[in-house]
Amino acid sequence: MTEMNNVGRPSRLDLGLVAGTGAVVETFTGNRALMLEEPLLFERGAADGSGVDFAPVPPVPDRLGGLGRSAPIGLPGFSEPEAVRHYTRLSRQNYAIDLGIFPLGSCTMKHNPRLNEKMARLPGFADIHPLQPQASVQGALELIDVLADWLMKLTGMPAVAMSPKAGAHGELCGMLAIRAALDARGDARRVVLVPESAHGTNPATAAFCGFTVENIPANARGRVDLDAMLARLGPDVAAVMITNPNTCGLFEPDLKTIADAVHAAGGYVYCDGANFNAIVGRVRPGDLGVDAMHINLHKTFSTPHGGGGPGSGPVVLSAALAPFAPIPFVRRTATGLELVEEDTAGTVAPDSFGRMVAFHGQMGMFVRALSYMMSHGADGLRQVSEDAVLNANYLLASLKDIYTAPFADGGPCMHEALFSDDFLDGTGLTTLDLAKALIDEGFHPMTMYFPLVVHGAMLVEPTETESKANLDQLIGAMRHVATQMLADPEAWRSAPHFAPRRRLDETLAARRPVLNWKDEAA
Amino acid sequence: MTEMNNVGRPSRLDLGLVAGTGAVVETFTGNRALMLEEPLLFERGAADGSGVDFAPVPPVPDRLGGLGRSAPIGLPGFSEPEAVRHYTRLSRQNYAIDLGIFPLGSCTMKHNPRLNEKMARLPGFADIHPLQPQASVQGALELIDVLADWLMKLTGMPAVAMSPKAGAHGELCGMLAIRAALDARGDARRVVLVPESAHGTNPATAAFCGFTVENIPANARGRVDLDAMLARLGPDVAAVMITNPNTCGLFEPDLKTIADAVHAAGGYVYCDGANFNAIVGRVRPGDLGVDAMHINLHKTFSTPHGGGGPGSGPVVLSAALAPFAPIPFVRRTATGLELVEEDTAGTVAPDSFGRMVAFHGQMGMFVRALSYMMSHGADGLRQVSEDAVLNANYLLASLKDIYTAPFADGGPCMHEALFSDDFLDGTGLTTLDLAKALIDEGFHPMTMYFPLVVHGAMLVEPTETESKANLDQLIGAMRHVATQMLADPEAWRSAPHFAPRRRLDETLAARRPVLNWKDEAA
Amino acid sequence: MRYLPLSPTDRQAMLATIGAADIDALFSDVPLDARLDGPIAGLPNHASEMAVERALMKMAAKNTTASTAPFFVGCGAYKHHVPATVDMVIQRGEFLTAYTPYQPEIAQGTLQVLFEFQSQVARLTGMEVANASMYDGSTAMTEAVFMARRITRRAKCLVSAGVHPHYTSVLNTLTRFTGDVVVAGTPSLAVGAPGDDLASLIAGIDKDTSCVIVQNPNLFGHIADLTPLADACHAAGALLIVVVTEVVSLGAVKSPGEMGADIVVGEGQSLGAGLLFGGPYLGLFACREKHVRQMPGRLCGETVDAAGKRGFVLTLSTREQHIRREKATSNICTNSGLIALAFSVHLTLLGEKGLRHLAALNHARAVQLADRLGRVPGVTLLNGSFFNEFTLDLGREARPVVRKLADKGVLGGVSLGRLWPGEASLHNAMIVAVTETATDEDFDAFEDALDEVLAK
Amino acid sequence: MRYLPLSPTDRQAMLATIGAADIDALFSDVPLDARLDGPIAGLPNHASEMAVERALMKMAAKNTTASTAPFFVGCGAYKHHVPATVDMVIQRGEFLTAYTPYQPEIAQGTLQVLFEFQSQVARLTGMEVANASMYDGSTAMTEAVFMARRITRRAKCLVSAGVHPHYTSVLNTLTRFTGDVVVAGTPSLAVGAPGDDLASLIAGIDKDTSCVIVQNPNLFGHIADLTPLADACHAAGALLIVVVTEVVSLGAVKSPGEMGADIVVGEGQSLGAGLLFGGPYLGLFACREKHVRQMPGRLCGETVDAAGKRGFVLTLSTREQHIRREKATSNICTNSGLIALAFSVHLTLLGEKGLRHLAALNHARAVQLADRLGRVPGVTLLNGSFFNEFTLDLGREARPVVRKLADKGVLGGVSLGRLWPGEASLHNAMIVAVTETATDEDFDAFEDALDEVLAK
Ligand SMILES: Cc1ncc(COP(=O)(O)O)c(C=O)c1O
Ligand SMILES: Cc1ncc(COP(=O)(O)O)c(C=O)c1O
Repeated sequence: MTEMNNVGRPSRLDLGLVAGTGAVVETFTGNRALMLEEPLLFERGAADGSGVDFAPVPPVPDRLGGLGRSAPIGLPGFSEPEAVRHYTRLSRQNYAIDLGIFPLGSCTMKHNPRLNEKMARLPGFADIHPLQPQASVQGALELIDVLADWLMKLTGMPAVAMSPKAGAHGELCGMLAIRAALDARGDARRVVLVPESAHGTNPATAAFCGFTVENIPANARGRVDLDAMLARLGPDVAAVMITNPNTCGLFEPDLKTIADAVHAAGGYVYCDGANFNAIVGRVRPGDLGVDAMHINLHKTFSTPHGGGGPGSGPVVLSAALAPFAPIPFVRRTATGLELVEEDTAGTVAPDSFGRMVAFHGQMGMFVRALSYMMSHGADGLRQVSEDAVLNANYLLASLKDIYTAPFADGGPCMHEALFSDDFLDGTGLTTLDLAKALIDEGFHPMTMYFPLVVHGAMLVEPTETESKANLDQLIGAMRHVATQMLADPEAWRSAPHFAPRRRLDETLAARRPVLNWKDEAA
Repeated sequence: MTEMNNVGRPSRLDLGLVAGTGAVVETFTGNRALMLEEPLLFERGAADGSGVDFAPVPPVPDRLGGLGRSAPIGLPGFSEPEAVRHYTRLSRQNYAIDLGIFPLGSCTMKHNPRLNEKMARLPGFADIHPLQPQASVQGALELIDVLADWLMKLTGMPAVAMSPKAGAHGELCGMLAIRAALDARGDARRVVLVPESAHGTNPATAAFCGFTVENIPANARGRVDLDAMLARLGPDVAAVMITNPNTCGLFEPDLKTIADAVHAAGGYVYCDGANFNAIVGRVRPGDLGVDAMHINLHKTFSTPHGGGGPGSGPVVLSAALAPFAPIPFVRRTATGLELVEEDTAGTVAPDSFGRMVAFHGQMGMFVRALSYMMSHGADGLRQVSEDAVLNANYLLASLKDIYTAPFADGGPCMHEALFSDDFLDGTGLTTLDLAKALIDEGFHPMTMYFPLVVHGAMLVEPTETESKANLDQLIGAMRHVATQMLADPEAWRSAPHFAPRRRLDETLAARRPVLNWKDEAA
Repeated sequence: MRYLPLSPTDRQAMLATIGAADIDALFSDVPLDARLDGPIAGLPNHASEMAVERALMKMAAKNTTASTAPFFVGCGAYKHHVPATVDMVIQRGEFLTAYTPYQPEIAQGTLQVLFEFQSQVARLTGMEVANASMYDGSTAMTEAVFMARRITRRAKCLVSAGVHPHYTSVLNTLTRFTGDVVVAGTPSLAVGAPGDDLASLIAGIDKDTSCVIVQNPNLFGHIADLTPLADACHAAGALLIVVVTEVVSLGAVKSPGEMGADIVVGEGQSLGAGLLFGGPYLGLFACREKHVRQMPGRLCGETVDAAGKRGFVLTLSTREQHIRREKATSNICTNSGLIALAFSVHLTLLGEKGLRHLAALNHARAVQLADRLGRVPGVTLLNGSFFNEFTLDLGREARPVVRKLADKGVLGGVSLGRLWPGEASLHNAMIVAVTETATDEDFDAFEDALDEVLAK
Repeated sequence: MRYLPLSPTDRQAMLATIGAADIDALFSDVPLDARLDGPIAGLPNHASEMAVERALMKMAAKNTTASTAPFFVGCGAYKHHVPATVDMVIQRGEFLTAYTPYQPEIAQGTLQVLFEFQSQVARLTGMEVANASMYDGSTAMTEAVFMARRITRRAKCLVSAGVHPHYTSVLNTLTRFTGDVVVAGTPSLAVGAPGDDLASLIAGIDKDTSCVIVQNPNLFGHIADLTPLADACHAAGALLIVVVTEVVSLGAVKSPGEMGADIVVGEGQSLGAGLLFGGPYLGLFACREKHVRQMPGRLCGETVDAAGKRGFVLTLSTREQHIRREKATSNICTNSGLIALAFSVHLTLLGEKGLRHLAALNHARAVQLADRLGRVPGVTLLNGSFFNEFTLDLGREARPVVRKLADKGVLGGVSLGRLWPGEASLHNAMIVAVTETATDEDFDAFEDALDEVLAK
C-alpha cells in the first residue's frame, strides 16, 4: 500500500479527539471518513492497466518509415472504476462555486448554469470539425454571428473579433489592431500608458506587441490621475490601456474625457473589459470613446472557469480599428453565412492583421455564452449588473467599520469592494492569515494583494448570483474573524486547520522545483 | 442567518487543534473548510423564490370547476444557483461507490459505468411515452426483446417476465405465477418453505400471495439442512424459496436434489437470484431445477442504486410457469415486435395472471443493463463472477485469523465473506462499533447483523470491480482496527469521529418520529 | 475488459494467498454437471464502448421521440420540461452510486433529501406524512388498499371507474390471492363529467367497506369535489384513497387533503423523471399521521447525533420486511430513491411560485386546445372541468384515428380502445394531454391532421 | 429570472443598509449621458430554459456532425472516441466551477491533476518538463519561438513547409511587431515524402538562427527522422522545436524527445476534447529542465504543508505576467485547465497499453484506406510513411471534389486549396485522416463516392 507512505501519514496536529476520553486517534489509512487521501496516478496505475476496450488491430505491415516507438513511454493505466474514483476523490479536495460563495475580485465567479453545459454538448455544435465544408456548418456560423450581434449591441461597438481564446489573447488582438492601424498610416509612435492598478496582462500584452509601457499613477480616489494622464499624452503615445470599472472596483468617470484627449493626440483607447459585469446592460463602452475592449465570456457571460480555463475573449472594435480585425470571421452573404479565411481575406479584408489562432475561436464557450445571454435577455442582463453592484456595496457597507476601506468615502463601489489590511496593523497578522481563516469558515477567500495600489489588498467580488443570506453569512464570518484576530492574534497564525492540507510551503516549491513525477524507486 | 442555529453549532468534541498552541478553535459558520453544513430547504427557501422561468400564462377563464387551489401550499423555492449549491453540498455528505469500496454483503455494490448513464439518456429511449402507438416505439421493444434474450441465455431458462420493478417485486411475480399455476390445476396447497437465512423480502412476499411461511433451519455448514427440507416436503407444500448462492455467501450444493424432490412432491422452486453475480457466466440456474428466479439488474448488471432505488427485477421462468407470466410483454410477429397488452392478451396469453405494474417495467434500467452486458459479453461476464469470487476469498483468507469466520473451514465462499463478532467477546465492543470505526478509515462498512444465522454478522462483498490494492488497504484497516479494539477497547466506543455526523440516535428517532418539517416559528 | 481491475498477476498472487490451485477450486461446491466450461453460447463477447454505443443508438433511432413530434399523449405519464440542473444533480456520483442509507453518519446527503422530499409530498398532497417513495403510482395504490385493510380490518374496496384502468388491473392482480374484494365499475362518458361515478360510489359504501378509491383529476381529465365522498366514507368508517397521476395538477387544483382524503397515492413522474417509456417512475404515498405505523415503505426521520447536532436516519423500520419478515406492512425494499431526488430538485427549482405558474400554464394551454379541437367537425369535447387533459368523442372508433395521426407525425393522444378493449361503448373516445411543451405550431399540426383524418 | 437570487424585498433591505435611495444612486459615477435608461434596444428579453434550448437546437440541427457521416477530416483536429467517463469527470462541479488554484489548501484536486497532466505530457513528448497548458497548438508554437529567442538571444526562426499553414500564419501575425524573423517555405509534394524539407532546413541554419520548427508527422502525414536536424541545430547553437498536432501518434511514433527536440509543442485535442468546431482545444508545451525558467504559462509543483504532508502549488510564477508584468515570459493568464483535465482522464483510462493499441489501430486502418483509395483511378498516394493521415493527388483541383463528396454525404478530407489558396501547385491534393471511429462501411462509402466524383 505504497500510496499511504507517499501521501504521508496524518500528523498529530490533524487529529480529532475521541469522544469523552480525550484520547487522540490516528487513522490507519490516513483518511478521515469522507476526506480521502488519493495517491498520484503514477503511484497507483499499472503499465498494463487500461479502462478502454478496442477492436483488434488489423494485421497489416506498418508504414511508420522505421520510426516506430519502442521504448516504454511510462504512462500508468487505470481500469474505469479506479479512474472514476481517482478523479472523484481528487475533485472533493477542491472548493468551487457549486459549493459556496467564491468572491475572487476581478474574476467574476458567478453561477455556471447547467443549461449551458447541455447546449454546448449538442452534437450539432460539439461534433463538427473546423475544416468541414462551410455548407455543412451553417448552423455553427449562425451561432457565431448571433453572438457577435449581441456583443456589438451590448457594447455599442460596430465590430467584434471572435477568435481570441481568453482575455489576455483579446488584449493581444486589440493591441495588434492598434499597432496595425498605426503602421497603416506609417505612424511610429510606440508608448502605451497603463495605470499602475492595471492587471498584469495589460503591460505584458503591450510589450508583446513591441510597445514600451509607461505607468500612470492613481489618484487618492483610486482612479486614474487625469492630470498626469493628460500631461503625458503626445505624439509618441500610441495608446492608453484603461480598465473600467477599474481593478479597485471603481468606475472611471473621466474615461470619456481621457478618450477624447487621446484621440485628439492621435492615439487609441484600449479598455480592459474584464469588469464588464458591473455595467452590462446599463452602460455601453462604445459611448465612452473606447476603440477596443475584450470581453471575458468566462466572467461576464458565465462560462465555467474549469480550474484555470478555457476562457474566451472576443474583442469589440471601433470603426477606426475594425478593418484590421483578424481572420477568420463570419460575414453574411446572399447565399448564406461565409467564414472569411485566407482564400477570400485578400479581397474582403485586405487590412486584416491576419490569423491569431489556428481555427475560429472558442466555439464551446460561444454556445454557453449565447445560451446565457438568451436566458437573461436585455432586461435580465441589466438586472445582472444592478444586483452585482448592489451585492458589492452591501458587503462594503456591512464591513467598512472594521475593515479598512481606502476609497469608501469617495462614494459607492461598482461590482467589487476593496479593503486594505491596515486594520491589522500591530497584530502581526496579514491579509494572508485572514484569507486562510476564511477557508476554515467554509468560504473561498477574496483576491489577495491585488491591485497593488493598496496595502495587503482584499478585493471582494460577490457577483449577482449570491443571495442575501449567503452574503450575511460571509459578512458574519468576516466580522467574527477580524474581531477575533484583533482580540487574540496568536490563535490566528496557522489557519487553515480543517482543509485537506494545512498551509503549503510555496517557497520550498520554487526553490527546489519538482514539476514532474519521478519514480523514487526507479 | 437562521440556518446556523438550525444546523447546530459544532460541539467541542468536533474541534481541531490550533497548530502549536493546542488551543481549541470553533468556526463561526459551523463549517469546517470543505465540510459544509447545509440547512433544510424549508429553512432557506422563499415562497417567491424560483429557479425556473416560463412563458406568460395566456389569459383564459379557468375550467377547474370551482376547485382551484387557493390556500398556500408551503413549498419553498430556490433560484438555480442556490438549488445547485443545496444539492451539491448535501451530496458531499454521502459515501458512494465513486468514492471507494462499498462492501455491503448481499447488495453487490459494483462500479456503475457512465456509458450506461449516457445510453439511458438517448432521447430515443428517454423521451418516449409508454402509450405511444407501438409502430412508433419499435426500437424500444427491440431493446427489451434483446435484453430478455440475454437473460434467458445467461440463466438457461425458457421465459422471462420483464415488468417487475425491483427484486422484491420480482419475487412477487414469481410467487404469483406459482400461485396461478396451482389454481390452474385446482391445487390448494399453501405452505412455502423458507430457510432461516433468507432475506426478509422472501417471507414477506410469500405472505403477500396468501401463502403461509415455514422456516427451514440451516446446517452447521451454513447451508439449508437437506434432511429437514426433504422431511418437510409434502402435499401441502406449494413451493420452496431458496437463495443461491445463499445469504451466507455460500453455494447450495444440494439445490438440484432439493428441486427434484420438490417437483416430485408437486411443488415449485423459487430461487432468489440477488446473488447471481457470483455465478453469472459459469452456472445456469436453469440447470439446477429452478422454476422462477428474479434478477436484480441493479446488482449483477450494474445499474446504479441511487441511494435506495430505482432497481429492476426481471424474473426468469420455467416452462411450467411461463404461461402464467404477467402482461405486458414483447413478442416477435411477422410484422415486427408486438407489445402484448389487454387487447391481445386474451388470445395470446390466456393464462397470464395479469398486469403487475401500470406500464412496461424499468426501461431506463433495461438500457443500462444491456449496455453493461454488451460491454462485458459472454466472456467478460464469466470473468465477472470469477473475479467477484476471487476477491471475496482473498478477503476471507486475509482476515480469518483475526475475524471469526464461522463457515471458513467448510471450504471457499462465493462472492461474499461472512464473519461473526465472536472474536470481540469480552471487549464489550460489537459489530456496530467496528463498522463505525471503518467509517473513520474512509470505507463504507459491510452489511451488519444479516444474515441472522450468525452472531453479529459482518457480510463483506467486495465485488469484482475492486482492485487488489483497494482490497489490501481494506484488509490492512480491518486488521488494524480489530487488533486495536482487542488491545484497548475503551478507545473504540464512539466512532465515527470524522464523518459529517457523530453516531446518530436511532432510538430517539423511532420513539418521537419527526417525519416532516414543521416550521417551529409557525 | 475495462471494468475489471484485476490483472493476471494479481489473480495468481491472490490464489496463492487463498491457497487455491486455480479459480475452479473456488467453485468446488457447484455440482460438476452444472459447471459451464466456457462462455455461454449464443451471446457475443466483450465489446468496446464505441461499438456498444453504436448498437444502442441504432435501436434508439427507430423510436419517434416526444420532442420531435407534436405530442399530446398522457394518461398517467406526462411530458414536461425538466430543468438541466435536475439531471446534473442526480448524476453526482455521491447520489447516483450510493446505496440505501444504512450508515447514516456517511449518508446525510441522501437522508436529508428524503426528509425534504417527504415534507414536500406531504404539503403537495395536503397530508401530514409521506414516505420515501414506492415503485410507481399503480403499486402505491395497491399498497394503500392493503394498508386500509390493516387499519379498518375490512376487506371490501370500491374503485371508481375514473381510475386509470392499468392501476385497477394491478390492484386486481395483486389482490387475487389476498382475500381483498375489489369492486370496480366501468366508466360512462357522460358529457360534462366523463367517468364521474361519485354518486354510485357513495351509494355503494357499506359496513364492510374498507376504502373507496378515486382518481382526481380522473383518467378522462374530469375534476370532482371529493368532500361529499370523504364524508360518506368517514361516516361508514371507511377510508378515502385518492389517486393523483398528474402531480402538476396539485399546483392548481384543491389538494386531496383539503377534500378529506385519508391516504393519497400518486405517480410523481411529471416532476423530474421524464417519460422513459414507462419507468423508472415514482410512487408517492402520503397519509394522516395517526396511520403512520401501518404505512408501507421507508421513512426518514429527524434525530440528533452524539454531539447534539441535528441529523437524519431511516426510522420506524419495525414495519418493514427486513425486521418483520412475513408480518411486514409490505415486501418493498429497493424503492425509487433517485427519482425521488429528481422530483425534489425539480420541485425546489419551481418553488410554490413556479409550480403554480407551471400548473396555470398547463391548464390555460389545455383550455385553448380543447376549444380548438372541439370545433373540428365530428368532434365533441366531453369535459366540463379539466386540468391539462380532456376527452374527445370522435364519433367513430378512435384507435385507428390515433394511428393515422401518428402516420401524419402527430402523437395525438390515447384511445380508450387501447385501455378498455372490452368496452365497445368507449371506443370512440380519445384522451388528449397538453403541457407547457406544446407550441402553437403543434396545436395547428394537431388540428389540421385531426381534421383531415376525420374528413376521410 | 432563474439565475438571480435577490428578491425585491432583499434589494430594498440592502439599499437601506447601504443608505442609497435607489439602485441608480450606486451608478452615480457614470456620466449622465452614458447611462441607459432601459434595456438595450434590439435584443430580446429573458427566456425560459425550454425556449433557449429550442432555439439553439434549431441552429445545431443545421450542421452535419462527424458521427452521422463517413468522416475523414483531420489537419490539426481529429475525431476520436472519448470515453463517457471523461465527460462525467469534467462535469463534476468541483472541477468545472473552480477558479485557477490560487488557494492551494482548497484546490488540491485541480493541482494534483495538473501535476499529473504535466508528468503525462513530459513522458508522452519525451521531454523533462511540461507546463499546465496553453490555449492551443498554434499559440503554443508561437510562444516556443519567443522562448527560443529569450534563450538563444537570436531572432531568426526557420519554419518547415510541413508545418500546418494556420500555425505558421499565427506565428507570422504575432511576430509582426516583435523583431523576430520568420523564414517559412512552401511545401513541395514530392511522392514518397510530401512536405519534407529537412535537408534545406539544415542547409539554412546559421549563427543567427534561434530555432527551427518542424511538425511530425507533418501536415501531409509524412513522418521523418528528426535526429540529423536536431544535431545540426545543436551544432549551430539553435533550438529544435517540434510540433505535434496528433498526439495519438505518440503512441506509435518515436517521440520528439527521442529525436533530440529541445521544445515540443502540440495540440492535445485528440484526447478528451472532441472536435468542438475548433475550440476550446489544448496547447501542450514541454521542454528540457534547464530551460524551465524561460517557459511560458503556469507550472504546478510539489511541496509539503505545515503538517509535513505532500501537497501541490502553482510555482515559479516570477515568470508570469501577474508578477513580472511587461517583463513576463508570456501574457497568458487563463489557459485550458479543464481540457487538460479531460486529456489527462482520457490518457489515464487508456494507459500505456491502451494508447499503444489506439495508435496501432489508427495506423492500421489508415494503411488499409490509403491502399484502397490509392487504387481509385486518377488518384495517387503521395506518402511513403504516415501515421493516421495521408495525402492524395487527385489529378484535378481537390476543393470542388471535397464539396462534391460532401454533397454525397461523405466528409472526405481537406483540400490544400483551402489551406494555401495562393499555391496553385498544391491545389490537386487532399489530406485524408483515418481514426478508430471509421468503419468498413465508411471506407466503402468514401471509395465509391470518390470514384463517382472523379469519374465525372
Ligand atoms: C482585469 C483583468 N484583465 C485581464 C484579465 C485576463 O483575462 P484572461 O484570464 O481571460 O486571459 C483578467 C483575468 O484575470 C483580469 O481580471
Ligand atoms: C438476498 C436478497 N433478496 C432480495 C432482495 C430484494 O431486492 P430489491 O431490493 O431489489 O427489492 C435483496 C436486496 O437487498 C437481497 O439482498
